Amino acid sequence: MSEVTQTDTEVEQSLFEAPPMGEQERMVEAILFATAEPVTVRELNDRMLHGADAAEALVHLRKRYEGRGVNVVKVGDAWAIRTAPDLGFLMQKETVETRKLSRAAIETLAIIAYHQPVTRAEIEEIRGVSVSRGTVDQLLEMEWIRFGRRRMTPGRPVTFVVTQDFLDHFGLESARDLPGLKELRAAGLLENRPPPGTLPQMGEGDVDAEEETEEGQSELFED
Amino acid sequence: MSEVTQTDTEVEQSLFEAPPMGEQERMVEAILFATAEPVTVRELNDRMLHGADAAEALVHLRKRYEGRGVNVVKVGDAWAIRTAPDLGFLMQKETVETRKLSRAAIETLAIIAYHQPVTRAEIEEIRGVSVSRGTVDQLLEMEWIRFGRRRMTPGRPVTFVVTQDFLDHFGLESARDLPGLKELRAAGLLENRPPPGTLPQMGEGDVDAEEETEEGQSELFED
Amino acid sequence: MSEATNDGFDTTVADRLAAEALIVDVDGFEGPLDLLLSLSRTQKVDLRKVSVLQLAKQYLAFVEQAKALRIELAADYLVMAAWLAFLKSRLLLPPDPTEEGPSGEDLAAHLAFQLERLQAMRDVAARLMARDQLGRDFFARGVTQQVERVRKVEYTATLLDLMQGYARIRTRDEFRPFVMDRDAVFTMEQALERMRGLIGFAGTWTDISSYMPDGWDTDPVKWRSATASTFAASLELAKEGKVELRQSDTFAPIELRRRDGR
Repeated sequence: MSEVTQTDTEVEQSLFEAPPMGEQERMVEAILFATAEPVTVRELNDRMLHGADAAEALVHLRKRYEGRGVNVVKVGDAWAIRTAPDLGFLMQKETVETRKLSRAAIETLAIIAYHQPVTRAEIEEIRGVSVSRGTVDQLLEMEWIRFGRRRMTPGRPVTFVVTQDFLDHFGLESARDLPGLKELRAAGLLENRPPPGTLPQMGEGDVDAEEETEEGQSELFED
Repeated sequence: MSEVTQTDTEVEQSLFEAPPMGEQERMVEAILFATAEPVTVRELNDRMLHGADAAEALVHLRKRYEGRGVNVVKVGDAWAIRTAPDLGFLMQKETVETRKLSRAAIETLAIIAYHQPVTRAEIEEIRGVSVSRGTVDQLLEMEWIRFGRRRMTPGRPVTFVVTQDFLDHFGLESARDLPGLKELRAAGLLENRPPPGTLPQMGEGDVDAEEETEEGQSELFED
Repeated sequence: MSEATNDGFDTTVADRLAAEALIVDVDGFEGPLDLLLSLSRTQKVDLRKVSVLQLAKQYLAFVEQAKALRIELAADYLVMAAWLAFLKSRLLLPPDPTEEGPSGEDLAAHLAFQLERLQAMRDVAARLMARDQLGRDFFARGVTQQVERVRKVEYTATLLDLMQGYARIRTRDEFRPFVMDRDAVFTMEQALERMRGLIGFAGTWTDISSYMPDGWDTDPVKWRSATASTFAASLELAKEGKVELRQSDTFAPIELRRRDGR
């Protein structure tokens, strides 16, 4: 580098005096806020006036935002303003949708609860219809049922049992506490005959393919 | 309301105690920093925990950012963080080329802002020429104006009003802060003076000029 | 152009420039009101003090000039010219008390108001556009964090749902014996079939209870069913004209015999 060039640079710099540090801090703050990408110190210096010291301004700014709702953070070799980690939850809006379990799922669950450990084939035999994969998967996912021991019968089928979560949800100490058929009848939950003109459906019961069979059956009983 | 219900409510509220004001300020700060669009106090309260008072937190936060590189600004009934206007020169990189508005569009926009809610016929009466569809469409598309209530006059013409985006774009807290609004009103220039007798109708005749007067405006500008 | 004579050149250029200026101006104006506003500026006075009479004269002179230069003016310019000519005459002539309608002064005042209002709107429009603008002078957040919407579906069921579900299945099982319970039901068809075979022998009055199926008298449920169906079958047979029925008294036994002559 020649001396002439150096002198030129000096002259140029002295023409534009660097703004006071407080002002530089404001500038860095505004740039970090408005820029979509993290900004490097070099880029900050380029965008600010000659003689600015973005590195120092960043030290001050970082301190200023300590403990605030947003922080000045280093991302690689660049800087950005980011939401304080503990407030991340504000950026999420959880909407919980409560849906009633389908009739197929309730029946499957009931059979598992009353007959556990029970195989899929047994569930199907009791329900009189095949049990869809989705129904069992849903109950497994909800952690209301889990796999029990395999049956020591040909094919060694898996069995299903209810979980502690299930008991907790239904306020039961054990599956044995489930009311028996006699009690169900006493509670009016077992009707011997469907009321005339109605199908033997309790609750609203969402119609899925499996239920169609049932409806078909119920027609047999009413003539 | 019965006493039981009142007690219930109290119990419920005490379960979710509002965080201290300093914490609420941080939350508001984080939310405003995270969003480009202004956020209403209502939405802030919804996103913060139960019992939060975003309005109060905003007062503190606004003060905190006074004179900083970014400021907390009010836009209609919402709030946003914006860079300080004096630092715009640093942001050339971020500047979005906005479509240059035609003179007709600018005048139409100003008339809507100062005379809102205003019908197309009134705009035409003021400008002395018909307003092209394209002009209104452009302003609608930019979301600087929107349809207001229909006028309860023959033909039930639609009115136009300016939007929150408009206020945000021009850094206005409310339409009341439009420059020169008071002077214009004092000079009677925002009145819709009916032409004496018969005048050549400019643009489309506005039949209902007499009934309109200022009642519409007062809704927006006076509180 | 270069071939034109000096004289001809001068006149044509002057004419042409004048004509072009006017054409450009008319094009540049947004209607007669805008033109009037421009003309009023030549008076170099506050718009409130503008002389509408003078303005009308200026406008009419402008229109005359345009006509002389064969510039086609839009209809609204001509409408305005006609109206200003009318206004001018009203302002110049002493008021005629027999004349109806607003006075020349009223009309002039309204025109002045319109001009002032248009000018005011232009001024505030300029002030508005001179304001700091978002995305030009001040800026919104560069990185935005959208609020993530986490949708969580929670399935619920109550113990009652569960028990009802189980009851439903078990009830279905109980229905099966109920189907077999049809054994305890003696249908009318069964009764008819039985009686059709027997009435051949019923030449004399016989109690219909004697047509009851064997072995149905032990179980009261079966008994009831068989009685009902036998009675119904008897009525059916009577309707068909195959038998006659009689009952001597209320609650007395119902008797049946084959109807002869068939």
